[in-house]
Amino acid sequence: MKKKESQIALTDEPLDVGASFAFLQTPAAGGIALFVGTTRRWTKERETVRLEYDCYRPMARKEMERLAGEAADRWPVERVVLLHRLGVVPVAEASVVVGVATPHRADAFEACRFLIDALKRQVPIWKREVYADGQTEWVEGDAPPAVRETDRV
Amino acid sequence: MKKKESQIALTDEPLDVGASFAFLQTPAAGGIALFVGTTRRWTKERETVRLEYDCYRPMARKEMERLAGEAADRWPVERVVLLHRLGVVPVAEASVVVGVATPHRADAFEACRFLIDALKRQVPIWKREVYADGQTEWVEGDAPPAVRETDRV
Amino acid sequence: TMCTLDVLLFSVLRQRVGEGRLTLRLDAPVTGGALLDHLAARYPAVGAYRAVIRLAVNEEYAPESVVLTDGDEVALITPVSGG
Amino acid sequence: TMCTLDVLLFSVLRQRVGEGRLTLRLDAPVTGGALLDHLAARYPAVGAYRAVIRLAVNEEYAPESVVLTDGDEVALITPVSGG
Repeated sequence: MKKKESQIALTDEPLDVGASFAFLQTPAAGGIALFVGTTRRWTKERETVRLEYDCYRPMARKEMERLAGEAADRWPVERVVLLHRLGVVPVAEASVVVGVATPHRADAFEACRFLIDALKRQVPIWKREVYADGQTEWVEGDAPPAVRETDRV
Repeated sequence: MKKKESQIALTDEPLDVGASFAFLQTPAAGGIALFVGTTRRWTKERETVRLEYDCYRPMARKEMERLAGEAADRWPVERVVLLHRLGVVPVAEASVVVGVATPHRADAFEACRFLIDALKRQVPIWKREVYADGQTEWVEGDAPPAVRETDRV
Repeated sequence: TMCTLDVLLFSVLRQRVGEGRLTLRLDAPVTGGALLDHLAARYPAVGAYRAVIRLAVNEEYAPESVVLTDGDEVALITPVSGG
Repeated sequence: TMCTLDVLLFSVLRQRVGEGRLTLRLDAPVTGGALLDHLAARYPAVGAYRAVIRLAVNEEYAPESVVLTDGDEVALITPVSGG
């Protein structure tokens, strides 16, 4: 995707969903789908007070660019936003914003769902739960990232 | 749904997506899905300059409440937003905002998709295309609304 | 006995009929379907959309078999296009 | 000949190994898999996660069969949990 059509970033600052929507607005779009991940307080009986995110920044940035490109190859993406907050994210605040603008709504939903699912599988970012009782725990994803064959093999 | 958990409105004013997101934020949510419909300039070769929305307001409001309730019955909805702008909506501006907050992301996507699809089929709102050449055209939905049997039959 | 009905029109029907509200007095009992037949005979636009019009009685969708009551508000709903 | 590798650790591996970066000198040629075996023998945490660790070489995922080159930056990626 061209730079002016995508906004991809890792940041230590709070995420601004209104600003992301404004970036996605374009006369070419009829549907804009957004997904925002937020820090949830309760997981079963356990109370979380904040999440802390670790990241392999230069690679995460490249993988996010690659995923945005893949979405643009598969769907008629007019604009895309892919933002992840790092460091401490308190309860109810946003850690990730994925937004896609397409001419029709079905494509916006599909591309947005693809991007958040792929981000959660592929992008080298890790969260740590900090619980109300003071304990902490690194969260491990459900499956390892997919590794494509490379010409270095 | 309880009033404090849902924001449902028909309005002649521009819609504020950032404010909708703020309403959806809650410690109980881990995923927030938003869909925003915007006025697209081009449909095939035809240039639209604005849309104009007509509405059977009291009934539309009731149907929107009913759909929000149905979503809350089917998915673990913590917060829901259902807003439709009426009257003139210029190119690139938002006509509809659907937002759902749930503990996990799959439910947020599904409930959000259900709500926009059902709104577009059931809620008595109609759009008119106003084209660059001055012509206008009322848009007709793909299928009539579904009519449930009532006890008045 | 007679029954007075408020009929509401929107969108293309309002435009083509030239009115957003019609007040009708019909012989009771009258069903939704009979009301539509009556309107289709008088207004070509209603006739043209007859097959895809759905009825709302007092702000709720109702089948054509609904028996209308004096004072009912009946909206003629062509396929909607919000969003 | 020897090859110098920069190994990056994150998340639970960084915490348990106590370092975010290790510099290793190994006999060339060395594959990604051989590097993981070497680290697993030295660091119990790497051994514990061996089966689910994936490699990134110079900021791109690579299979364990990758042949490493002097100066490569190799990251050990446990299942990610962003979002």
